[in-house]
Amino acid sequence: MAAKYTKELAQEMYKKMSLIRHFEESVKRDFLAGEIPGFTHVYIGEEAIATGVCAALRDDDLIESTHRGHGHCVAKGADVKLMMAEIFGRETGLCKGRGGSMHIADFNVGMLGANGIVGGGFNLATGAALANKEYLKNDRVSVVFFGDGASNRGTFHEAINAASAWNLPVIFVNEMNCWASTTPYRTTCNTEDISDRAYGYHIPGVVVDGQNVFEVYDAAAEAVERARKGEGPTFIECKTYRIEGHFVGDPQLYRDAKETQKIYEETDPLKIFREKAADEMGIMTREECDELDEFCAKELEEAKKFAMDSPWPDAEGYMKYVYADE
Amino acid sequence: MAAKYTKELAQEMYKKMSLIRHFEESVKRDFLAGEIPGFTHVYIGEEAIATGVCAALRDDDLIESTHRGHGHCVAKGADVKLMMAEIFGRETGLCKGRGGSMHIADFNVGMLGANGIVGGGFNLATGAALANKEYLKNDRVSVVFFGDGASNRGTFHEAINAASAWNLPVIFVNEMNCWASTTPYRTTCNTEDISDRAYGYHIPGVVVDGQNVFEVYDAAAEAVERARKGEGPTFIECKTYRIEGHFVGDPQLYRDAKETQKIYEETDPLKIFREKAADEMGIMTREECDELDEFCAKELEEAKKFAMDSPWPDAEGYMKYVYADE
Amino acid sequence: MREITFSQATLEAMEEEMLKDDTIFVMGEDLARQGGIFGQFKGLSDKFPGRILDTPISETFIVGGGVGAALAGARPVVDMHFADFIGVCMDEIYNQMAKVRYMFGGQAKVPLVLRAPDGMVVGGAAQHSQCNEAWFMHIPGIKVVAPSDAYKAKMVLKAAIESDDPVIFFEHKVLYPATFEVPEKEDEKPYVLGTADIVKEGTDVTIVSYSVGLKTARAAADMLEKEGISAEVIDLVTISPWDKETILNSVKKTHRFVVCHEAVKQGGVGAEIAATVAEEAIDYLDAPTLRFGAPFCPIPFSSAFDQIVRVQPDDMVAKIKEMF
Amino acid sequence: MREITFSQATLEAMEEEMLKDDTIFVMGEDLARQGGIFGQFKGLSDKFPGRILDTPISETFIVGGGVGAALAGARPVVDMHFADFIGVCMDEIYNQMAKVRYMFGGQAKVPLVLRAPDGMVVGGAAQHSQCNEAWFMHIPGIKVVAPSDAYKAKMVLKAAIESDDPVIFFEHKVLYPATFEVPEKEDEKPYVLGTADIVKEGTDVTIVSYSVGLKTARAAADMLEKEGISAEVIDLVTISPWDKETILNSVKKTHRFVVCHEAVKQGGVGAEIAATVAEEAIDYLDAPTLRFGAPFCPIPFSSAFDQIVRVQPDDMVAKIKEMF
Ligand SMILES: Cc1ncc(C[n+]2csc(CCOP(=O)(O)OP(=O)(O)O)c2C)c(N)n1
Ligand SMILES: Cc1ncc(C[n+]2csc(CCOP(=O)(O)OP(=O)(O)O)c2C)c(N)n1
Ligand SMILES: [Mg+2]
Ligand SMILES: [Mg+2]
Repeated sequence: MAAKYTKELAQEMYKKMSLIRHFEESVKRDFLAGEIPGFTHVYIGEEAIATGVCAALRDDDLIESTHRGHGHCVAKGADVKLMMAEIFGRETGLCKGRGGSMHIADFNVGMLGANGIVGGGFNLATGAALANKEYLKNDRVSVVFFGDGASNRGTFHEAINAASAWNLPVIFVNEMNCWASTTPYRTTCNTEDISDRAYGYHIPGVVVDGQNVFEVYDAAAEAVERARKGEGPTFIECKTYRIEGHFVGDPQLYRDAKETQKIYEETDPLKIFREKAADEMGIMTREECDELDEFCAKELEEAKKFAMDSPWPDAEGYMKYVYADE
Repeated sequence: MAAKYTKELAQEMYKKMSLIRHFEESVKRDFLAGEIPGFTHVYIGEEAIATGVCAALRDDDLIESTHRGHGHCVAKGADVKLMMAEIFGRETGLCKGRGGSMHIADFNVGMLGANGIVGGGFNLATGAALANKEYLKNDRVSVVFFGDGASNRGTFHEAINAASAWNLPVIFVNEMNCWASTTPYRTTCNTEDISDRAYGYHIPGVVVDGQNVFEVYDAAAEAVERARKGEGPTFIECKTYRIEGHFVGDPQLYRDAKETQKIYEETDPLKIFREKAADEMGIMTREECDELDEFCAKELEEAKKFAMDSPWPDAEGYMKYVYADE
Repeated sequence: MREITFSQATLEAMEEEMLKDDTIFVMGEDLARQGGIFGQFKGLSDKFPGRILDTPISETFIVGGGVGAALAGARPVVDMHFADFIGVCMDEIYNQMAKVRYMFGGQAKVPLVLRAPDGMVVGGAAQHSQCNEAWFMHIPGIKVVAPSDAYKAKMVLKAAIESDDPVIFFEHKVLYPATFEVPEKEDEKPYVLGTADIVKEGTDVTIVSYSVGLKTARAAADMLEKEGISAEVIDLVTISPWDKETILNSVKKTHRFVVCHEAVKQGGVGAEIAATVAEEAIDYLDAPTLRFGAPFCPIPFSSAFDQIVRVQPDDMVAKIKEMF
Repeated sequence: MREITFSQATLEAMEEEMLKDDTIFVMGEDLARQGGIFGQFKGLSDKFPGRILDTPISETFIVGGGVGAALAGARPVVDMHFADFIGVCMDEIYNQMAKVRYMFGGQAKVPLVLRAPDGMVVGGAAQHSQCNEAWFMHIPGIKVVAPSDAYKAKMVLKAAIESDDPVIFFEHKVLYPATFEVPEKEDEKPYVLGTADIVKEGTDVTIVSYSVGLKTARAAADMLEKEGISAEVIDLVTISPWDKETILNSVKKTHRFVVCHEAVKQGGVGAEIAATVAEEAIDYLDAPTLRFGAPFCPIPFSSAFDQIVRVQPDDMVAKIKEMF
């Protein structure tokens, strides 16, 4: 099995996961310290999903993200400095400080935006796939990430039906983390696997271990291949768990902290990566992982420094970017 | 098989179908003569669905209808005189002339309204089911009728998911008539049977011949029993065909009139009823059917007369019914 | 007098009404287990087991299902989580909730309350900061309220629940934790939907607002007072149908009209009220009407913009002084 | 001069633009096979195979997919079937289409046109008769237009398609079959979004309208003319951002301001314009401002109500005469 993944790919994936983890730890700390305003949702524990999927994409493929978007943004290749500056509301941020955590986007790397509206991305990704395939005449693929909660929005149905009817190159990546805010998944849905719904659209629906970046990568690579070949959409359900509160600062009155901690220890995707890549496949050593962790820790220190040193937007510029014509 | 249906039930069902047919022929004629304003969609050829389903319901069960609502209204037991007066915009109409064809409703018989918004009824029916079951503490069942086109609205998904998650007494009756306005079903959907989607919600999905009122009745009776027992929703897909244009006056540029005529001749539910009830089961004679047809023709003559003799609403009453408090 | 928060006031209203009528139930996201995203439903699910429902993230079901439940005979209270999400179920609001009674010639009634937490919070950014009450003022068949303090929150919510019409109850996110003096329960007076409240009498200028806007209006009035200008401050409370008489009478007395709200100025509630004043009381005006609202942009995230998108009392004062 | 219908004018605009740019495509319901529910897309699918798409009845996909297509680099034109259905995808309009550019700090642009057939037709009733342009005037980030004749329909639609911003193009259902004189193609002048048009000069009163309202305004002006009152009639054309200067200049000249539209009066577009006049030109006014719009009820079905829910020119004339 070892030959399946190059060392380069493994390193790239570990680095991305570690970068996300460090990014989120940094944001969490600063948010709790009152340095970051607004609402922030972190991706800790779910890093393998964004990483595995984006590793299977080209730079010019497009992704639609969620309210929990930092991980997707890092995985697609955004610069963590510019991301951090955005989250701190600085003019140097990816969105010039206009967006913040919940609207982080980097069009240069095909990251079309986090979204404050749960389920807001389904149709955008599908429309982008339509445009690319039919009118812009390229073979780009769209991916939409979405939660278990988002899967109950009507937009899920409208987008996936259109994508399947028209055989569009879009991949529906479900981050099945068992919670929608305070609400356990099974209280809002009658099926164990959300991907059972794929059958109703006659598209492939697969379930993967979302904590294992290799498994996610494999499923994504296959879906990307199908999409590029014109064989239409795929539904990938990644089983994961929301380790942190829904938002940073969530008192989590609705669940047991011990149980969450236990799940974290058992399913941490970085830990699992080390077991797979180092112990089982031998394509990377644990020391190499440690080095990447250190590298990422430094990156984040610099990112924070960059953000803090960056200027605030000029308040008078509040009307900039409302319209493009003018 | 004959023993399964009482003569009374068979008569009742044939009468309803014939009444709908006569109602629609009358409306169509008067609409084309310019006597009825607005938009009108007739139910010719689909009579067995509303009839079979409503025959399995109690008077106090509730139905949500569509833009093509006359058939549902008749089947649930509304008085055709009051219906006709409504369609002609008279004060004696079911909705005092405020609603017209697309908003026909009769709360006295549990017909909660036609709907000008395709897919508007899914959630209303589901909410009514919730209220009845949990807060009004009765065993009423809700039915929502909907087209193949409507099944692609997000409201379909949100309602059916909630109904299945909460095991609500609501029956989703799909009138799969192959067309959504000018658009053939299979160009907007990747599956032959819409009811394949039931799997994704883990509820039963059944396909019946929508031209055979007995088959529809059987499926509905079973679904009603499940619902009343607290076993949750059922999806019933009734295969039918839209014989008339989408709306009265539709030039139907998008299809071949001969083919439609042929389908009509082969699948007319009244004709099929006679074959089944008279020729196969022997519970009613063809003569009895003829008598009911005559009876219905008279009913419609009187209904039209009632409507024409009825007063117009007082124009000054336009603010009546905007609010209930006052 | 006693002191409670705005949140507590809504809880008292809910509890009192739910005790009276078993057919009242509540649905929305994150209400039962955490007591609502702002704690405004806290404790209700223990007091009324089975009557506070956490729904899927399916807003067309929340509102459409609420309408269906009302048609069946129940009295639902549904929650929008953030008013920003209301577009997701806009059709259910304006084509179903608002119209079923009329379209069906009075056969139906829709005793439904839609609670909608709205407004700017620091860093809320474009999709979690909106005030969209103006849309609903343009829709016949619904009533729209937006209380500004705890006592009103309680009495207005009770009136909304008791009403046989659908009511959208806008509750501003920054008001929830704020503490207000309220009367003892035995001294409470029922609120009549559609009535405005003169919160401060004055003789020189009428300032109309609602919801958090009232705080801004009062602050401006206090500053004006120091400059010798006596402002009459009116809380609209009900945005639709609104209390024309109270406002016109005040303008006829003060001869100057000002309105402020947190929502975008263009096409806002203030436009309707100012236009009505210009139509029905122009001869009494000694100065142009004045409107204050947010500039015509989405709400930006960065704290750098915090002040610039909010109506500032000193800005109001400066412009009001020019009226004299 | 040549004569074409409003529908034909939009077809010319579509064809000319689609010939110029391969990334323009159209999606909506019933466009390809029947040419649109009002025939306003007739022939386009033969001329541009594969570029006119009949979608499922999935309006969030129609608009949301349009936004996504625009973000990817195409220039979609999407159709709403009836403007009444716009609530079904309201979130896609105001939280995505209108805001992505701003939220993302200018990284995105959304060159999308949303065509929305609106307004009353006889017997259309509550859910197929609405004019909801006022909502969109309150939303920063979109442009809103509503042409009143064939020439404008053509030039405004072309400008909308060429714009890099999202534009909602309201086209009134009764206008489609109406015939208008239009210039020869070589004499056409591009329309600049945001500019109003003085369609009739006058000295005594300014009447502002748009879409079919203009017909009512002109009829009233003609009747007034006979009574010796010279009305200036202004077609707003673009509802947002609207041309304040042209209207204020006219009011400063005529000293009287009237606005009419088919939409409900309360909270309508007229409120914003009247309020602005009362704010910025009150000293020029010799009479109260006047607004005409539909009464505050859903549109009833019966023909008995046909006149009562429509603004009547003679009613306008009677009230305008009281201004003098
Ligand atoms: C349309 C809409 N409804 C509700 C919300 C509030 N909300 C934000 S995140 C969230 C939970 C989302 O759960 P899920 O989709 O599973 O994503 P997760 O947070 O688990 O990653 C909710 C209810 C919203 N932002 N948008
Ligand atoms: C939300 C919405 N979108 C579009 C329409 C316009 N429309 C009315 S009926 C119809 C076709 C409905 O097809 P289907 O649901 O299959 O019902 P059928 O007419 O075949 O009975 C369409 C597109 C509408 N009324 N509401
Ligand atoms: Mg989740
Ligand atoms: Mg159909």
